[in-house]
Amino acid sequence: MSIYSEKVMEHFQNPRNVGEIKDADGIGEVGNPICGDIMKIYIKVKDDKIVDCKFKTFGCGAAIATSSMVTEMVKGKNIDEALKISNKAVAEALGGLPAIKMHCSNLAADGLSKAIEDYKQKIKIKK
Amino acid sequence: MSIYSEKVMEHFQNPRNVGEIKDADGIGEVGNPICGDIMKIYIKVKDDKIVDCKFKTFGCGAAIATSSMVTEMVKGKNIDEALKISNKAVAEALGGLPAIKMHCSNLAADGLSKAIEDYKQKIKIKK
Amino acid sequence: MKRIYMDHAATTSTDVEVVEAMKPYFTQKYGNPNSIHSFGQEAREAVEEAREKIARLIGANPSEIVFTAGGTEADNYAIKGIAWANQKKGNHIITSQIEHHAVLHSCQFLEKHGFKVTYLKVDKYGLIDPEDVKKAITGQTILVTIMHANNEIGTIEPIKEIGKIVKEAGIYFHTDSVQTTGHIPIEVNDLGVDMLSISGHKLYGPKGVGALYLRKGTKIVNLIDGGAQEKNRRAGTENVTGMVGLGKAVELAEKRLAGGEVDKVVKLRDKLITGIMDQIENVRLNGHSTRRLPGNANICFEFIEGESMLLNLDMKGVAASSGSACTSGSLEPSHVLLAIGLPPEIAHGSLRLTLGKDNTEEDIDYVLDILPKIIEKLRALSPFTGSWDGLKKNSVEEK
Amino acid sequence: MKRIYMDHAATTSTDVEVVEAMKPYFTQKYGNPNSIHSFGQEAREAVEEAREKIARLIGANPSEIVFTAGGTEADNYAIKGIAWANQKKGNHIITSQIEHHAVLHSCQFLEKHGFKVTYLKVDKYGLIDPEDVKKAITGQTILVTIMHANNEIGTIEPIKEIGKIVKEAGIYFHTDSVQTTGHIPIEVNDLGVDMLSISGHKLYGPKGVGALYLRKGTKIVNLIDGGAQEKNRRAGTENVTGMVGLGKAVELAEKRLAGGEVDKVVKLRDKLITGIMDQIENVRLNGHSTRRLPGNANICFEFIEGESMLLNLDMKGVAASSGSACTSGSLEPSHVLLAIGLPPEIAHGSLRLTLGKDNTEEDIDYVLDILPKIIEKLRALSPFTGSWDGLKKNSVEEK
Ligand SMILES: Cc1ncc(COP(=O)(O)O)c(C=O)c1O
Ligand SMILES: Cc1ncc(COP(=O)(O)O)c(C=O)c1O
Repeated sequence: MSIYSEKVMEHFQNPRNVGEIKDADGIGEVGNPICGDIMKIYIKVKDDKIVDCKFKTFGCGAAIATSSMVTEMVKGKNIDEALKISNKAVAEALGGLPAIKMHCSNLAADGLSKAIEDYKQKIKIKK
Repeated sequence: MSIYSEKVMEHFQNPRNVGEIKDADGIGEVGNPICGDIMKIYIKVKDDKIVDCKFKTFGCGAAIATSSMVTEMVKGKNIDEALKISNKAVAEALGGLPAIKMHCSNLAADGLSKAIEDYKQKIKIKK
Repeated sequence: MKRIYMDHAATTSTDVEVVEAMKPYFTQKYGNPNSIHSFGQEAREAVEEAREKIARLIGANPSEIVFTAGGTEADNYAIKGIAWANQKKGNHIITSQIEHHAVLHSCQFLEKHGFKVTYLKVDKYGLIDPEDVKKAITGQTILVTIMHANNEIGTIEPIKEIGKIVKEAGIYFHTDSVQTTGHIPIEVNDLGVDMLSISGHKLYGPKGVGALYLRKGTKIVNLIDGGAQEKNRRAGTENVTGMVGLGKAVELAEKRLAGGEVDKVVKLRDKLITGIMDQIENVRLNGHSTRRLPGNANICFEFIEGESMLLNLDMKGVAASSGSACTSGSLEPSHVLLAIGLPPEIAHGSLRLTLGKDNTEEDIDYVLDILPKIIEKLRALSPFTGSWDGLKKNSVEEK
Repeated sequence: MKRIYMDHAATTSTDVEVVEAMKPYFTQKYGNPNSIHSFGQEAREAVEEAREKIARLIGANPSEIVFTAGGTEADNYAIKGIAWANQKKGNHIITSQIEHHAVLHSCQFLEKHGFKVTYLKVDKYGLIDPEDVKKAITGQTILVTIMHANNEIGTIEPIKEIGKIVKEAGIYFHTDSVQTTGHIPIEVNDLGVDMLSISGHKLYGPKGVGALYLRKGTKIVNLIDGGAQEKNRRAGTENVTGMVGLGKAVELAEKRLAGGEVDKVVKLRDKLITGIMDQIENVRLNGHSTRRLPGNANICFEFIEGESMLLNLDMKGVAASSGSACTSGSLEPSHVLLAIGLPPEIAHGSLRLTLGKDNTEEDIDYVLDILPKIIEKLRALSPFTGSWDGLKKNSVEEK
C-alpha cells in the first residue's frame, strides 16, 4: 500500500535519465524551496529534435517520478511536440497522482518547457 | 453491582412497616411531585413514645429505603429522641447514598419530624 | 440468572463481527492514517472503506461523511458550526422542545453568544407540525434542527415534509438521526437534509465514534480545530478502530434492513405493548402508536416512580430505562414527557423498554410475566394508589 | 520483509494487554454507564477505575480527570473553554510558536472571536524562555498554554519554571502533555499546571480517547454540550472501551516508568543519533541534545527532501516521518522547524525517527545500515548536492 500508484513508485525507485548534461542546449528550472520541490531539466537538441534529456530533482516522490517520466516522454520528440506535454499528461502517464500532489510537485512538464525556451533563447542569441 | 449499597437494596426489596395507620396520632408528608419523591409517615404515640410507625412512599429506591429505615429507627424512641434523627443519620444507617440522591430522595427523617409536629399540634388542640 | 437487555436506545452491544473487524487495527495495522508509510496507508485504506459504507447506507457521497467521536459531537458540530459560519446571514435557529440534550444544550450555548432559538412545541404524540416550522422561519433564520426520531418516546418526525419547507426557504437543515440510522431506511436526499448525525453505539457499533453527514457546499466552522484530518473538518488522529467498527456496523445494519429485520422487531414491540396494556390498569402509551421506532415501547404506570421499577426489573435480570428524574441526576423528569403534556408525577412513572435485534419472543413473555407483579408490589407502597387525590399539590415542600 | 516501526510520536500500537482489558466491554459488559441496571453499573465501575489510574499517574484527584476523544479535543476544550468562561476577566492568551496545531488552531479560532494571542518565539533548540512568558503577561491575560514537549523535535519545555510565573500572576496554565504522559514522570502539582492534555494512542492505548486534567475550581465552559456525563463537563455516551483501554495503558506506562524503561529508550536513541551523525555528512540534529523526549531523533539531511527519504525507508520496512510539507498536505514545511530558525529548504530535509518500548538494538543497527545508502541515492538525484549554490532563490517560480 502506498500513497502513490505502482507506476509512480516504479519511476521513483528507478528514476530514468538522472544527471546533468554538461553541454546542454537548454536548461529549465522550476519549483520553490518553500514547497520543497525544485527540478532542473537539461535537454540536448539536434535538428529541432530532443535527442537527450536529463534531470536533477530535489523533492518528494511525485516530484522525482514526474521528472523521470517527462524525460522519457520527451525523448525523440521534436520541439513543438515536446512543448505540448502538459503536467497533467505526465501525471496521467504515471497512472495519476494524489490530489495534494497535483499542484506543487507536478511541475516537470513546466521544467521541460523552460528548458526549451532556454534553448530557443540561446539559438536567437547565436543568430 | 448497583448504584446503591447492599443495605439500601435490602430495605428497598423488603421494606419494613409499609402501610397506613388508620387512627394515626400524627401524619407527615414531604417531597415534591416534580422531584418524583413523596413520602407519607404515620406514627402512633403512647406516653411520648413512638409505638408504631408506618409509611407509604412514591419514589425511587433511595426514597423507599430511607422511608423503611426511618420507621425502623424510630420505633420505641420517645419523641425528643425521634426528632433528633436526621436525614443524614438515616443515610448513614443505610451505609450511605449516592451523591445525587442525598438531597431529593433523602427526606424520610423530615417526614418523621412533620408527623411528630402534626402529633404535637393535635395534642395542643385537644388540650 | 437470565439477563435480558431491553435498553437498546441507551446503547447496544458491539456486534461480534464488528469487534472482529476492528481487531487488526489495534495491534497490527496500527499506523496513523496520515503517515506516508505502509502502517499509515493500510489504516488510511480502512478508514476510507468505512466512510464509503456509511455514505452508501444513507445515499451520500463518501466525501460528505465526517467522522466524529459520537452523536453528541456530531450534533454540537452541526449546530455550533453552522451558527458560527453563518452569523452574518442571521442569528436565528429553529429546533423543537423534545430534542436530545446534545441539541438543546448546543442551542443554549449559542443563546449565550447572541443567537435566538425557537423551541417548537409538539403535540401529545410528540409530533412536530411542519406548518409550525414554516411559521417560525424569519429573515434571520439560518438553521433548522429537528430530530429524526425521539430517543425516549420513539416518535418519528415528518422530516421529509419539514425538509421541503426548509429547502424552499434556503436554510440549512440538520437532523439528529442517532436513533434511526441503521434501524429504518434513510436517504439524505429524500429527507432533504443538509446534515445528519449518526452514533456508532446505537447500531451495534462501538461507543465513542459517530459521523456527521455534511452536504457538499455546506458552510460550517469546525468544532474541533487542529490537524488537517477529515479534509480539514475535524481534527485529531483518526479513531481508526472506531471508524472501522462503525463501517462494519453500518454494513451489517444495511443487511438487516434489507432482510426485513424491522418487521420482526415491530412485531415483538407490539406484542409487548399490547401485553402490558391488557394486563395492567392505569397505564398510558407514550408517543405515537404507529409512527414510532421499531423497538420502542414507552409506557407510564400511574402512582409509581420509574427508578423503583427499573431496580425491580434489574433484580429479575431485565435492563430497561425511565424518564424519571431519579435516573438522570437532574431534578425534573424528562423534558420530552413534559413536552407531550404529562404532569410531572405521571412522567416520573415512565418505563422505556427498547428492543433490539437479539430480543426474542421468550424475552417478551418473560417481561409480561414479571412486570405486573412488580407494578403491583410498588403500587402497594404508593400513597396514591387508586387515585392521585392524596397529592396535596400546594402543601408539598420544595427541597 | 522485516517491518520496523519508528514513528511512535505519530501513534503507537495498542498494547495487547490493553486490548484484552477492553474486550469484555464490547460484547458482554456493554451497558451505558449512565444506566441504572447492572449492565450500566458494571460499565460505570470500569470507567471510574480507569479514571483513578490516570489520576494516580499524574498525581491528581480522580474527579479532576475528564475523558475526551483524544489530545486534540483536550486541547480545544482547555483553550476555548477557559476563553469563553473567563472573557470578562480578559481576552489575552499566551502560547508559543511551536505548539501542536490543536493548540494553534484553537487560538486562531479565538482570534476570530475577539481574543488576542501572543505566540512566543523559541530559541534554536526549541526552548521557551520563562522570562518571555513573564514579559508577555498583561492585565488582560487569562491563559498561558505551553506544550510539555514538542512532538517534532522532542524538546522538553521548562514547564515548572513557567508554572511558577503563571501561578504568581494568578492566570490559568495549560500544558499539552500528549507526548510526555506515560513517557516521562509527570506530577501536576510539581509542574504547577491547571490543565494537562493526554492522548491514549501515544502511550500504547487506543486511538480516539484522551483526557484533560482539570484542576478543581477551574472555571471552564464545555466544548461538547449535551448529557450530564463526566460531571457535566463533557457530554456524550462514554467511550467505555476507550476509557478502559486508556486506563490500562496508563497502568502499564506507570510500571514501565518505574522499571527504568526511559533509560533503555534514551540509550537506543543516542546510539541512533550518534550513528547517523558519524556516518553521514551535512546533517543537523534538531532540538536539544539532552532536554529531549526519550524516543525522539529528528535530523535534517541537507540537499534532499523528507518524503523521498520516507518512501525509501518504507520500501526497506522502516516507518518514520518528516516535517516536510509534502507529508502534511500543506505547502509550507513544519512551523516548528521554521521556528527554530531552519530555512525552508533545510526544513524539508528533516527525518523524525521516534522510538518506542519495543524497538531493539537490532532495529537501530538496521536503520544505521540502510540509511546512509538511501541518503546517498537521493543526493545523487539532487541538484544541490555538495552545496546550496544552485538554489536561485530569486528566480524560482511560485506556483
Ligand atoms: C503534542 C501533541 N498535541 C496534540 C496531539 C493531538 O492528539 P490526538 O491525535 O490524540 O488528537 C498530538 C498528536 O497528534 C501531539 O503530538
Ligand atoms: C437522539 C439522540 N441524539 C444524540 C445522542 C447522543 O449520542 P452519543 O451518545 O453517541 O453522543 C443520543 C444518545 O445518547 C440520542 O439518542
